[in-house]
Amino acid sequence: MSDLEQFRAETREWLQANCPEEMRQPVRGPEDHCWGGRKWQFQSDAQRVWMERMAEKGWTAPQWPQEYGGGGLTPEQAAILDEEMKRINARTPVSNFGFWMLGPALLKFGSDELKRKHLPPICRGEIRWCQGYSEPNAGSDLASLQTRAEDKGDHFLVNGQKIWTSYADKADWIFCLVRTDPNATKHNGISFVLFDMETPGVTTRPIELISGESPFCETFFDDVKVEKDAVVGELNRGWDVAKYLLTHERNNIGGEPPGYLKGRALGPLAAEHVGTENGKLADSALRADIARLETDHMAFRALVAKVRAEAEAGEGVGALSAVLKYYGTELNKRRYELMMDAMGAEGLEWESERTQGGMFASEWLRSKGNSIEGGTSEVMLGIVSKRVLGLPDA
Amino acid sequence: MSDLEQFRAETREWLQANCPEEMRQPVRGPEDHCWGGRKWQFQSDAQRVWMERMAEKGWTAPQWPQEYGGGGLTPEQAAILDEEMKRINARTPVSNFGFWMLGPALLKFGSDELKRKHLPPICRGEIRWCQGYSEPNAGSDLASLQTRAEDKGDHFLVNGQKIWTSYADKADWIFCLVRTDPNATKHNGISFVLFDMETPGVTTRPIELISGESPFCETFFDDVKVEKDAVVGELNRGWDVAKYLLTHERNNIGGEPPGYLKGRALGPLAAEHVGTENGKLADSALRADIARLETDHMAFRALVAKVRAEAEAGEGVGALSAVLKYYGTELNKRRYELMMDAMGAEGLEWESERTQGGMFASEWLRSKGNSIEGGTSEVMLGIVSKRVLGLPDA
Amino acid sequence: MRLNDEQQMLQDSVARLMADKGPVSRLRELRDNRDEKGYDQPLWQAMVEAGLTGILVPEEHGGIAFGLVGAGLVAQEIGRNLSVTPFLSTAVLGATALSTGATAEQQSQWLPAIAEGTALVALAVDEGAKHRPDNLSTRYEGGKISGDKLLVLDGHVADLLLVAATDGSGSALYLVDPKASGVTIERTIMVDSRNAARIRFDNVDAEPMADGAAALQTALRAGRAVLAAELAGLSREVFERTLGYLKERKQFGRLIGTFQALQHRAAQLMIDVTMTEALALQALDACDNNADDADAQVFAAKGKAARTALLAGQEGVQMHGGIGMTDEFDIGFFLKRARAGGETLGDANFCADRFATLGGY
Amino acid sequence: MRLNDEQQMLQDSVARLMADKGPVSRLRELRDNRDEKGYDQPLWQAMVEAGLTGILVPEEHGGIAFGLVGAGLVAQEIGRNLSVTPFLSTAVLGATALSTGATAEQQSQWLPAIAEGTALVALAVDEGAKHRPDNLSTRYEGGKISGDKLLVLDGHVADLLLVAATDGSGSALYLVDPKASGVTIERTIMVDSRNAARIRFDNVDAEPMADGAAALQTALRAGRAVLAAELAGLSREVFERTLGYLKERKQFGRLIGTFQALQHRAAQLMIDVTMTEALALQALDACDNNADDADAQVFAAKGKAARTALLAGQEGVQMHGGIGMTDEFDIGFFLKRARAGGETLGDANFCADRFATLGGY
Repeated sequence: MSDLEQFRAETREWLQANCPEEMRQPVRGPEDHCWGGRKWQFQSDAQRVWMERMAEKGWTAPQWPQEYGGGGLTPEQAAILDEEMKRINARTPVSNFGFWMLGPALLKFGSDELKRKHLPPICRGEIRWCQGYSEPNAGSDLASLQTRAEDKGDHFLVNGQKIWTSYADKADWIFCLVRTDPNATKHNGISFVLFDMETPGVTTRPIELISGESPFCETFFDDVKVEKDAVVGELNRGWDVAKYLLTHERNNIGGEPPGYLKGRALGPLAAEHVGTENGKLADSALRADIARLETDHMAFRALVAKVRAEAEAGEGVGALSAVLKYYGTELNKRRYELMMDAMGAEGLEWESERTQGGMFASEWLRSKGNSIEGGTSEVMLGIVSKRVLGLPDA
Repeated sequence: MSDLEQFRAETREWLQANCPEEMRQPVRGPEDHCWGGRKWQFQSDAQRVWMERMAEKGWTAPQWPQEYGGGGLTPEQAAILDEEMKRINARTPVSNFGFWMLGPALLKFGSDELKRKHLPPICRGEIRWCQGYSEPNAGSDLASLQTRAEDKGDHFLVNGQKIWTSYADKADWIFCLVRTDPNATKHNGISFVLFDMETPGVTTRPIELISGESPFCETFFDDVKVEKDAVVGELNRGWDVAKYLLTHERNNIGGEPPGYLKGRALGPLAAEHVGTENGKLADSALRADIARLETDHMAFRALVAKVRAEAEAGEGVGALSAVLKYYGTELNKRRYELMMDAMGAEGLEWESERTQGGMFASEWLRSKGNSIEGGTSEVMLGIVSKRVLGLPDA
Repeated sequence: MRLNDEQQMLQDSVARLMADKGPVSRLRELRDNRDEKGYDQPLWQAMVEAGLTGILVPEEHGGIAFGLVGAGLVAQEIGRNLSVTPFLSTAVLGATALSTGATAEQQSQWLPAIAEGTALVALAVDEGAKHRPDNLSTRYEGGKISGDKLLVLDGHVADLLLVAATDGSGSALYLVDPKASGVTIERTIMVDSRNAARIRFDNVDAEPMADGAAALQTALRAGRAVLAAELAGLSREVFERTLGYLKERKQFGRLIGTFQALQHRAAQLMIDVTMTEALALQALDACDNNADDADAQVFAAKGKAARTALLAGQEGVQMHGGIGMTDEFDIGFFLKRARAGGETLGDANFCADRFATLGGY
Repeated sequence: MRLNDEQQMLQDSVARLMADKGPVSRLRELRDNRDEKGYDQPLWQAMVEAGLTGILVPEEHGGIAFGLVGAGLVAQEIGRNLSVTPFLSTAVLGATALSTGATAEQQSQWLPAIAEGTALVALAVDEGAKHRPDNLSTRYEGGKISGDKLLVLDGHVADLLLVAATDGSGSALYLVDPKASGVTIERTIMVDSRNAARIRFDNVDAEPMADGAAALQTALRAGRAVLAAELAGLSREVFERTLGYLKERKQFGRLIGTFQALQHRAAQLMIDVTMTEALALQALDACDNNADDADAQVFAAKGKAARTALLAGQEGVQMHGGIGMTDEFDIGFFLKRARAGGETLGDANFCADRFATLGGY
């Protein structure tokens, strides 16, 4: 038995023994997702136990070094863990921006001290992070951000306003882009800092979306004191960290729909609602639209697989991440439009038990944000035309 | 009986008596269209007789003043003439760029002398005109044209090269944009001049298109002497004339397909080729595409009708002509794509009698030029966004 | 077609009325207050006073009989402002159905009440996810109706229900008293914050019309044509708001309206909106004139309007960026209404299918 | 999927071969000279020498059995250069059909000849305007075939015809000698200057295969997958030529590639092209591995490739402006081939229909 085979056998056995039955049920809604953190209310003992057991193995962050609370797994081992979890439908034990974003940034840019301070609590699900990037006048043009951190000798004094801070009202700490040198050119003079959301002077206000959810906040900083050693990477070089994370974020988008459509094929779903004639969807235009969408999606998945294979071979993804971000989100929007076409009147009910409070329409509306957040489709196309195609500026 | 009713009755009677039977048959191909001019070979006596009889009435140019060889009809009378001709399927007696383009320009900008000299031969079908606008490096950016007309005291000396000169090899005279003041800014210093294509120094070379036809030429001017009184409008203000004509040209595009598809509905045509199931096209995706196209076309026709009604009420068309040019040509391209989808293998045969020498594919290919000639779709959208929407330049 | 002076005056006065009394902020209030009636009562009252509730009611029944072009002009302004009234259900669908197919007695009872604003009417046709008016399960037999309906616009506040049912030989409309025994009404609030009801009919007394089949077909056609006009108005408003934002929002040190890719998309949207308006009016006019191709025109107009409104809503949100995704900002209301209005009385695919069938393919 | 070293070497050598010996200028020559054979004989000979004619022929019959991924790599380069050879008809369709379903004797007779370049094979399937392989009129009965075929690629130069016919129980392939009595062949030149033939079979001797049904289905699938790769290569070439033009052509005092609207469209085209390449290779690989969803992947790949190639051709001509419309310039050849290749063995709608059926809707 090879090492990997043995790892698989042991993992399977461990999961079988340690994953509570309840944590093998499909996720029913956002509340079944465990975000962790100081304010987290576990939905059940099983949810708590599962998180703790996985954290103890380091498997909440399988590939992070063990010294920082991770599992220290190789990519091959991590893939096996993932497969074995999927095999029994095990839920993700805990996840938040600490895992997706801050961790990778700290591992690449952070000092050993910062890693030791922040990574273990993330792995244990104790601290939930949020991201402070956009500002009202710095959206697509993120580098024009104006939140200032003044050097007061032994600390920074932060003043300004962020917007689109995901779950800022529920997070414990924030990683945040601030301007530390107002005289430098736009992309310079920005630093990437970390601070506790309970620091005096931090206030948040949830933003209600058109989908009815409030996953984002406005966040205000009024004379917030931040330690000077809370800077990730070099002072005034925070844009490098931000760029790295944005690319990383875009890479994570594989075009698979979240929520209700996750794992559901659109064609058979449509058949339930619009009916069939001779085994084909009764709405033949919808049938053609779905087949075209699914064809495009299959092509997209082939591209994602190719890019991933190349990345694993060390060829790097680079600006292609903009391609994936652009096309994956546009596909997702098309998919939700067709879902709404298929569901007709039944998809439109908003305040009803039948639709679990308008779940279908809400997810459709929420999908519209996909091509805005994390870099708009227009910005992505600009990146592609400049950095991939090499087209010149005017 | 009102005057108009009487006019209709007389017109009907005259047409009945004077339109040869052969000229009431549908046009079978380009050769059935009478272009007129010194080099024209009439396809039949009937074609010649019909042109001459109509010219005598002034009805080759129904609304032009009688003193210049036109019919002097009011718009209402001209509409009646048009209806009565359509009623018996009477062909257009003669037509060329003299009627469509130069005539309107002369009537608006020309001196009485120029009108007297040039309009009557146009009306009689004696002189066929072509248009010298584009140059190899002045396509979309027409105003950057470089063909020069040097003032030599009693005449201009014209040197340069035009491209996309429609039927220059078959035309007798050309109306041409030339630079008369090389020191003026781009849009100034251009003049609109007229000269005979038999003037020494004029040579033409037909351009073969991807469709196999050669309706355009490259035209070269090598020390061509042009009379100084051959300028339409003011010297160095030729751009005004050109702009007027471009708008006029764009107005003439109603989105109706030419050639084989003229007057043919796409749906039933497709049914002949792809077959039907339960009365519906067997290719249901094609059926949806055709219905969407025809819906868009119906919307476009409604817009054209509205713009025309407003124009007749004196509200002017202005930049909306760019809307019509853009959408009409894009519709036409979509229509030919769907025709090719419908015809499948039968549409692809190129050198065969069955397809009259690849007529279907040839028309499909020719339609690709519609969104390039007379101002590209991109230029049209630019005009719309600047002049209709008032969006600012960068 | 061009509007005549009378129509132009109507459009101007309705535009003022809706902007004054029925702006988007009223929709927001009604939604946030979870208004029990679910429509804008003061606005509806003002429309009664302006004669608009009787716009399709014959003069002998107290209406102004302005024709569908007139109703379309009202709907355009409703679309621009997202005004919430029972105009479609009562003044268009109800009035058209009754004046087309009802008996003289039924007309005398209901048409003046519609014009005077003392009765609301709701049309119950759909039974499943999609609009399939020729394939109904609801049965009329021996004076009684049984079946399940949904998407009954304003069904929970209606004084009269017009129910589509089949007696075995074809679909027709029947009059049902919403308070009759056997009627169960569940109000459902839709994504656009409008009302629709699910209504169960369990062996309920129903009254046939003189020509209930014609009433159904004519009402559906009128409703589709008027909805096309509403969606055209909605699209125009979204386009104008978005164009305004392009001229005002700066990123990368310049107005975003200077970016050529957005300019071209804005131009394409304007063209679609302008064509949709023209087609909707033309289709309404074709109905008023009983043109041969009126059905084809209405299917084209409704289908095109559904697509244009959705495109406008999508582009509107995208071009507004993050702010467009917030509930605080109005643009999302237009997107929601675009989808709900597009679905109502047959979506774009339904219309394309009918249009193709009429075209013989 | 990623190419292995062997596949990468094949791609590199084929790319050089096609660019050297089979560039677009050769297509133009063949067309202008009205070449009798209608294909590039020197190039075909070079392909024979390189072993490419036997790329799908088993080693025991003298081939190199490189699999469909290998054939797809060849087709990509054919697409980039518009090289004119009987590769699809003979090396892909012919070799696949024979090695799948022919008797041992038939295989021994024909497969080495294909690999050695001494025999050309043509597949006769289509009978009408559209590809409908499950609905054939051509009959096989008592050892004889009768029927009319069209779009028989390289049919006028073939040494062996594989004819799809039905014996009443289903469609299968039969071997027919093109010189047999009762065969009438009319060469037709298509818009892409390739050959196709219309062939009439009037009670012609035909030889059944061991499994002619499997031969037909497997050959069609292989042909579609390889065509997808060809169209992907064509699209890549059009895209690159167009991108080059955007970086070179000036209007309004600037490179047209600086216009944002064109930049975004170029980016979108690149994305479609890149996805199409990835999908085509993945589908070919799925066939080689007999993956469960190989059929679905092939229909997706062929459909997507047909749409992408047409889009590339359209955008290529439009972005080149007037020059793109001239025959003197090469871009039009790609547009023509895009449509002909898209139609061959089932257009995008045909593929979408099959794809949907496989998806259960």
